[in-house]
Amino acid sequence: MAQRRILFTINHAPFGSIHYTEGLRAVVGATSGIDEHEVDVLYLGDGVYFALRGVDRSDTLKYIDTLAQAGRKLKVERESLQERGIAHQDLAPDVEVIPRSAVRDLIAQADFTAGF
Amino acid sequence: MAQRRILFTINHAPFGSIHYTEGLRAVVGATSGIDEHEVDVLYLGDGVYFALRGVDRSDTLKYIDTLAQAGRKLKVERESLQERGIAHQDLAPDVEVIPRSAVRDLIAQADFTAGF
Amino acid sequence: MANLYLIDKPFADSALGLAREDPDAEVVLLQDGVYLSVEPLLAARKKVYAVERDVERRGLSSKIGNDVKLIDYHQLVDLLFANKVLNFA
Amino acid sequence: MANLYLIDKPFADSALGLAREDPDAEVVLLQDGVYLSVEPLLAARKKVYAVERDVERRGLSSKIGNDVKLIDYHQLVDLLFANKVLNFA
Amino acid sequence: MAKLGILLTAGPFQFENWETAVNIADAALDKGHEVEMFFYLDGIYNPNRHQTFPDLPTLPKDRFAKLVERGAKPIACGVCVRARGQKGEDYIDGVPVGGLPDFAQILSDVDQLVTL
Amino acid sequence: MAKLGILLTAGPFQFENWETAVNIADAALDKGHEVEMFFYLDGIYNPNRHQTFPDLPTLPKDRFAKLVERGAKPIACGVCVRARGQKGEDYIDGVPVGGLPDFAQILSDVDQLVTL
Repeated sequence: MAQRRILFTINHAPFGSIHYTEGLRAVVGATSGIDEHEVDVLYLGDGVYFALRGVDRSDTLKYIDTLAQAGRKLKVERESLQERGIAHQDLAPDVEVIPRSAVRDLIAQADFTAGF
Repeated sequence: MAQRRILFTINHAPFGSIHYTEGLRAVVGATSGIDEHEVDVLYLGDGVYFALRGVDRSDTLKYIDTLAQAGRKLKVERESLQERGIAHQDLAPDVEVIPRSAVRDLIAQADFTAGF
Repeated sequence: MANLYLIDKPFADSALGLAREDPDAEVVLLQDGVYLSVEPLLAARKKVYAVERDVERRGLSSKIGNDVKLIDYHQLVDLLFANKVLNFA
Repeated sequence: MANLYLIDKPFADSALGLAREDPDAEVVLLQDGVYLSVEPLLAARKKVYAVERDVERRGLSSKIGNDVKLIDYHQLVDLLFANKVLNFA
Repeated sequence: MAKLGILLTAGPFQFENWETAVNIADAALDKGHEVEMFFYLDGIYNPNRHQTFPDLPTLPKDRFAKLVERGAKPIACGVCVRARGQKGEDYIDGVPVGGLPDFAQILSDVDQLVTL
Repeated sequence: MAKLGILLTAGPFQFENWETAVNIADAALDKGHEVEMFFYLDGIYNPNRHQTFPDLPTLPKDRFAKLVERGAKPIACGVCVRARGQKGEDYIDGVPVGGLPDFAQILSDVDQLVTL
């Protein structure tokens, strides 16, 4: 029985699989228990396509709003963006680009990770 | 109502997904109808890992036997093997390695393709 | 009649390799296949289509080149019946 | 305590990229992850494990290098509890 | 007018394939073509009549039911249904449980085949 | 002794994940650890008691039932169950239908988390 910090990584691109939205539902769910776990959301690999400005968010908006109200930003690995040729101006304004060194900090802070 | 020739391509590697064996079940099934369709089985991409000599065939053996009795060999694309560093001596003796040009012939002969 | 390759991302490597060297190839990108880089196909002078809905919901409309033709499902059905379908989705 | 990366093939690119540059990384290949090329990891002096059952059923026992340590599930469970698990399976 | 065959091996929700299959089938029907579908592997989960999800105005079952209404002819792989513990009585109307010989018959009937 | 949490998002048969999950859970129980599992997304298909497949001597449901017998504590995501038209009464004994707060509780309880 303890509060944990969980790093949720989202590796699946939208919309080929449902992990892009059900991963966020699980993130919000993880904060819903009695221990009110701390969560980080990190997009890696093909998951970073979710950060594109024009992505249809109709299925994810409510989870993103809930996380935003709790002060949680969606983090996106810079190296994954670069490998895919995604520039800063292509991104939605509410995502935070972090370098791989900061990914290592998130890992260091996490008690657990969950991959989606 | 007509007899068809169907090219089944198997792209999934064993054993991460069940397509390696259920694809073969579908191949045998395609020959089970009143029109006795002609079938070709071609391993492409990561699917070619199925051609390795030591692969556990306990789930596929009965389909392979059925196809062998009908004179149908499992064909494996040479280029996919080369890209994965798989040498001839690594392969099971009952698979037939064909170059991409022969793959194009199989495509030309096929009425339909089915991807697994 | 072309060989119409329907390509999603998981099997893209072998499908694109085949299509690039197939003189009769045309390519339809669908689902996560619309993320694929099509430069090698265009360089090999292959006709490339992408399913418009799959491009739009992924926010790729402004990123996809003019040399890729966006199609709806009615156009896709016409293509399916007019060609030999190679299934890589 | 290491960062123990559990890696299957679908997310291998980003997982291997992270692991290679992580000074505390150790890697467990499981499921189709055992098909991955581990040269870059070994060159970066990372400890690499592979789940023996997954290697054997794929006929890779003779192909996998001696520098990859084959483990059974009991050993895997010990590794899980002794390290921080990074889930990429 | 022509006949389109669709082989669907993915279930509802988890992957996008069911939506693509339905969209293609709908467009084919719009154009006056006929559609025959075979649900194989996890594909057999699609036509479950008990699906409920408050957030989704249209569920997979609704779209498949509409296809049936419009004349599409789906059939499910019985071995797959029983392996997964599903029951034909839980299906929407118009989706019989058959077997691979029915898939073979579809291959005889149709002018083109799409696998998803 | 410690507690292991397993989040399973893949169904039976189609992908290898369920086997890996069961093998890890079995090994953890062998060593005297406790195991808590959360079935999420297609993972909720795993514990269906009606699974039958003549060729397979041991079905997914049998292996999960054995885990329950040995003390593992699984629970299924109710939203996922209902979305997929499944019913808790079709589950093997010892698999309650819950919700994401139960996943949050598992995160509180366990010493390590594996997602498959």
